[in-house]
Amino acid sequence: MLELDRVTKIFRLGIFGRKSLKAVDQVSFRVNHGQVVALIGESGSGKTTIGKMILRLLPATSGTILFEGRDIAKFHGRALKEYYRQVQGVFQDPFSSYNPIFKVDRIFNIVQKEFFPKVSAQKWRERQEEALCAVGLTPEEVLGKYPHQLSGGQLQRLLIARALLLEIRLLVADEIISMLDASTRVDVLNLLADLKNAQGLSVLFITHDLALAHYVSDEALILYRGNIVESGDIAKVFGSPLHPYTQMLLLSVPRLDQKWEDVEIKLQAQSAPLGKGCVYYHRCFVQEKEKICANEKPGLLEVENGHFVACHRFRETKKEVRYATGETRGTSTS
Amino acid sequence: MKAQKNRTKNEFLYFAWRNKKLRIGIFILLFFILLAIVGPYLTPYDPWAYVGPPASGPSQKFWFGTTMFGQDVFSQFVHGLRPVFLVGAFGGGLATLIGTVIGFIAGYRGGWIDEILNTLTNVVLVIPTLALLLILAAYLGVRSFFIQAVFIGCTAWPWTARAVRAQTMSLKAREFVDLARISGMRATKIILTEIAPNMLSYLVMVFILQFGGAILNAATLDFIGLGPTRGISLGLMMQIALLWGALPLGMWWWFIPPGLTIALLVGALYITNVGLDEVFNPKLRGI
Amino acid sequence: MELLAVENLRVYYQTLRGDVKAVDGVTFSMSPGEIMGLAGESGCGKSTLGRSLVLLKPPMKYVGGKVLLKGTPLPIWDKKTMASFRFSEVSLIPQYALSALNPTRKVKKLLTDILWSKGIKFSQIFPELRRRMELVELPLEVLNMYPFELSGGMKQRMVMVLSTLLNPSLLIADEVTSALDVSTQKAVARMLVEFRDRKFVGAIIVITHDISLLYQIADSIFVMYAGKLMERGSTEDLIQRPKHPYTQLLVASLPRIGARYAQEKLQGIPGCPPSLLEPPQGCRFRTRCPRTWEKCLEEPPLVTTKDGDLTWQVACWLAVDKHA
Amino acid sequence: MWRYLGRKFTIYVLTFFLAVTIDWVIPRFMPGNPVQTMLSRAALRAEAVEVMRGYYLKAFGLDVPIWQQYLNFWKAVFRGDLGISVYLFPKPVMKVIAEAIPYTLAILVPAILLSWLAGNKFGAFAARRKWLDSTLLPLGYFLTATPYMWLGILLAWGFGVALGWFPIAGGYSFAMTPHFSWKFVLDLLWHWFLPFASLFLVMFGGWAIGMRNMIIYELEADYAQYLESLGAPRRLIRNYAFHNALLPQITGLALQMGTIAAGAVVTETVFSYPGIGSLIVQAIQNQDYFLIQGCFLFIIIGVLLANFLVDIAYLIVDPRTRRGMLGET
Repeated sequence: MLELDRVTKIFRLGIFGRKSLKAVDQVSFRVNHGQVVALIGESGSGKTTIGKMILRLLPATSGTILFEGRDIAKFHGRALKEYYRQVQGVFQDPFSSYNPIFKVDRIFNIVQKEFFPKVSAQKWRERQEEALCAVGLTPEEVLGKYPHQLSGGQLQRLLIARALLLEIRLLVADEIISMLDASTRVDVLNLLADLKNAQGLSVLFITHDLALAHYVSDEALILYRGNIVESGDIAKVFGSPLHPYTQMLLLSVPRLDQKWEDVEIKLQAQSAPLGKGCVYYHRCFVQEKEKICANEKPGLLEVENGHFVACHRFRETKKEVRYATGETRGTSTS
Repeated sequence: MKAQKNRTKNEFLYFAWRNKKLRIGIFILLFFILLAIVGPYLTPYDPWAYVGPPASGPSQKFWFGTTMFGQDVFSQFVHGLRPVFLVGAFGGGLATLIGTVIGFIAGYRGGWIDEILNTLTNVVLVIPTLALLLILAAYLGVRSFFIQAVFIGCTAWPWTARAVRAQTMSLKAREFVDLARISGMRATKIILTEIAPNMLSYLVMVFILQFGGAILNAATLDFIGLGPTRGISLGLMMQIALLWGALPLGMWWWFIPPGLTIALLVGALYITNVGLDEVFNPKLRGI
Repeated sequence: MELLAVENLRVYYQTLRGDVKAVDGVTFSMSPGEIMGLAGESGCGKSTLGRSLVLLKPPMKYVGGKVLLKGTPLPIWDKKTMASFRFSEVSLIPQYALSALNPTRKVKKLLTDILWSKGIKFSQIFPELRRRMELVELPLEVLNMYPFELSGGMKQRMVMVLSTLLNPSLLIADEVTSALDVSTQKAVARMLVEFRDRKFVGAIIVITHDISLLYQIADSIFVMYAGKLMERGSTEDLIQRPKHPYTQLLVASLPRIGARYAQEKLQGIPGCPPSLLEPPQGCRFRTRCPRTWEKCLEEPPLVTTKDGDLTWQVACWLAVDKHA
Repeated sequence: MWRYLGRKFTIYVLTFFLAVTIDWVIPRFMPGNPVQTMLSRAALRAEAVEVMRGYYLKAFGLDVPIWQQYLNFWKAVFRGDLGISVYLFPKPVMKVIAEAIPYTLAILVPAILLSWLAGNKFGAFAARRKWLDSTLLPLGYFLTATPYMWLGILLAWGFGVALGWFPIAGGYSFAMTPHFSWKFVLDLLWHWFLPFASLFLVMFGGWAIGMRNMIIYELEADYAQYLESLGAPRRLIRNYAFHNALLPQITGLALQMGTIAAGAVVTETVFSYPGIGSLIVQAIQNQDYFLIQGCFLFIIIGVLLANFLVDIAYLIVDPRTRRGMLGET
């Protein structure tokens, strides 16, 4: 359904763009119908940038993003609106997603005005109630209130309800739970999973939280400094992580079932300049780092069915692929 | 829900009323506005007419005394008050408008548009406003208070543009703007319905400061002799007073009221601004 | 002897609409060398509790209660007298660690100034400082840099070293890891443990919303809800065998790696925390508690059980019944 | 650091370019024929008419294409040839201005520097001290709201006319001719004081208030909170806050330069002080366009130079700009 083909984003810094930052580097992946794909990365990994590019909030520097086979960069006017009717986003900070001086109803009113100006008020109210029910909210407890009167969880659900009103097919969920309390987090996640099951909604779930990603997703993409370093079926990525970065992440996550293992992790500044070699070269804890690691960037290799990794250690065995997910199953559109 | 709304509104009014600075500022402003409105009806004299003994001090008949030419200072004063508000409101308003529009566009659009507008703003910011006004006024001539206000408005906007640009940039980074964008809203609509309402209090304060600045600028121009060719204003009064020797003759009643009034007015505007800032910005309240 | 004893502490937050009862009668104690995790939802008062022990200033308001540090009363309500305790006896690693250093002073100058105000010469403490900077892998050049020249991680570590430089008896670490990536988070959390092990600090209160992090580093956990203590116990017990319904629900809502929606659907806690302007009578959790009964309208007593060194405190009527 | 300066410099060059262009364009947009207008002024002196006509025709160069006229104007600017004053015929404008500049600088520079220093000190002192804040700051607001000329008039009237302590007009006494002697220097100072004081006071109010508002923000900043939680004494915290609040005040100085120049113009007018300000007013009254053009150019150059100096000062004080913005976001 959604396909990113070698998408790159370079930010120009400074007045005349003398410095530049490659936030996303040749990222290719697919999100299939009814699939929850987790895009996992730490700050500065480019995960939010990818989400923004899919939502057309930022233009891609190069590469194409295809939705149902059509290049989204070419959408204008009505076509763009139609795209937004099918693809929506929910963002990290529920409080900043609402204009603080208006009531929360405003987000629904905008949707009506922009997309369904002909729907009668009565009909619209019914639809609105339906959407609220779907996200587990009762209209009386939320409508007519100001954002500061509601909890973060309620606000995020309202945003999901807003997306549902548009009958969307793909939701870009950018860190939607990171600012919620533990006690309400899981409910929002359950909601996403329920919607996927009931309505066949596809979700791009952008997060830095591995446990939460694992909980809802079907596929995982591990992003490091703008590059996908590992990807594939969630059980495989989490069950037998292959990339040193993924392994390090899994060892660093505080878990409730297991104390931290004594793998000493050196604090390495992420700001080491990107050379021509592997993006993870400077932090890699594999002892026998090879020359090739410093000089050549590894491509994505399919190590086992539906499990991809960008690491030179696997270079002999496997074939190189372009798309980080769904290569074996996805239907190629191009 | 209604109670809540009332509560927030009341909270604002409560703080507004409790704030001494705001109270004093608004009181002074209202006083002079009232005087500007009813003043001309309080005095029977034409401001330019020879009505009494020249150069006499305040008396029962001539509250503020008379000029060298036997004109009633009070009449001139109340008539001169109106243009002060006119030029202040119009010039300040125009400066606020230009600055806001440029700030919005530069801040929201970013990229090379921002680059150009920002450079333009900085250039106009560095050019001394008065020098520019002098050149404009000296060559083109100022025929009315309206033209004076336009001149002032067209030169005073840069700092507003800079401030609004910064605010717009920070608001643009907020997620509700992204949400409006993925709702298919147009940029102009987003600026007007999402960003501008959040800056309303700020824009009110900017306008107040521009108001005060325009009054001072106009007075300066008038004083140098670049004021409107017709009419009377407080700045003109001071110019005439100085020109005709009020100073060596010690005719204090001629030059004190206009200057004092400008100082009080502008001071009241500044104090109102600080008061509003304290009301809008809880950090400054200090419980 | 207990290192810290807090008795019935009340600290309110002054707002326009009245006092928010952010810390409303909290009692607990800590042993020397203990790392206590202070956990709870946002707005439960955990940060107010932590900060009030170091710097209590408006809009915070001291209402009542006692704080004893190593047996001596800590005059937290008195800003002036407290100044002499700060840094040397009680210290803070603030939430805003990344912006805590004065941007226009070199780190060394900043250190010199603060130390001087405590009557200590920079050269006097320099050997120890150097040792500690080595420990957290901060190069000495950092001292001659301005804060804006340091990376986020470096600033964080510098603040940690600075806050603990005078070996305070009590350290409050307020959400120190929440802005960090998982990999750095682990390193910083371990540094806290290391500092305790090396006796740089007497005891640490780690304020966080992340219970899994506490499971890794804390000796005991204090669960706070709506300005009140709900449960306090050793980390292992509290996570594995929570007694308070709130703790039970909270722990159950946390996904573990391996948990999948498809296999095991987790549940959050329905409802919202009550407003602390007018908190409900009795147990404050009763509005959301699945096991509430009429007794809960009364304030539940703090049930304390001693189990060796560790005490277990629960504020719930269910616990009272079991013991009765 | 060089980038910062480079950027600023670009703006100054652009500004100068724009200002010179305005200077050139506007007389050409003037209603009526500027040559005729000026000649009718100059016609007061019969012997000047012919000289002036020739000069004007050459200066405006109306016979060459418009771009040539523009280029010629630039050439003249760089040669320092700003034309001949009508009103002080036949003195070259350059010379007229050169004689006035020392007087303007003499009141402006000390007034700017001293008011900035004293105002900041005072504002910092008043901030968060309840009684001072509520009693003396209204005075600051009043001062900064006062039109420069009015305070000048007031001082002249009070100290000059009523008390008779200071002269109210001129740069030195009529009876004297400029020469170097203590008597003359004292006379200069005596005439200098009131214009200086009136500029000083108005600016002082502005800086005091600016500093007071800045420091209140600074005292709320994270680093101030952290210092406080480390038990640092109030003095140290205020010290840091003051230092950091000074930075925006330096930028403020650059932004205020235009207003200050305006203040100087009217203050000089009030006291008939023989600086650029009085000159420009006289030029306007006598419609001496070359002199107006010249004064305008000089004010612009002065303000640009002052801005440049302020930028250098900022570089010295703020390590963030000096050290090349490593942490630039």
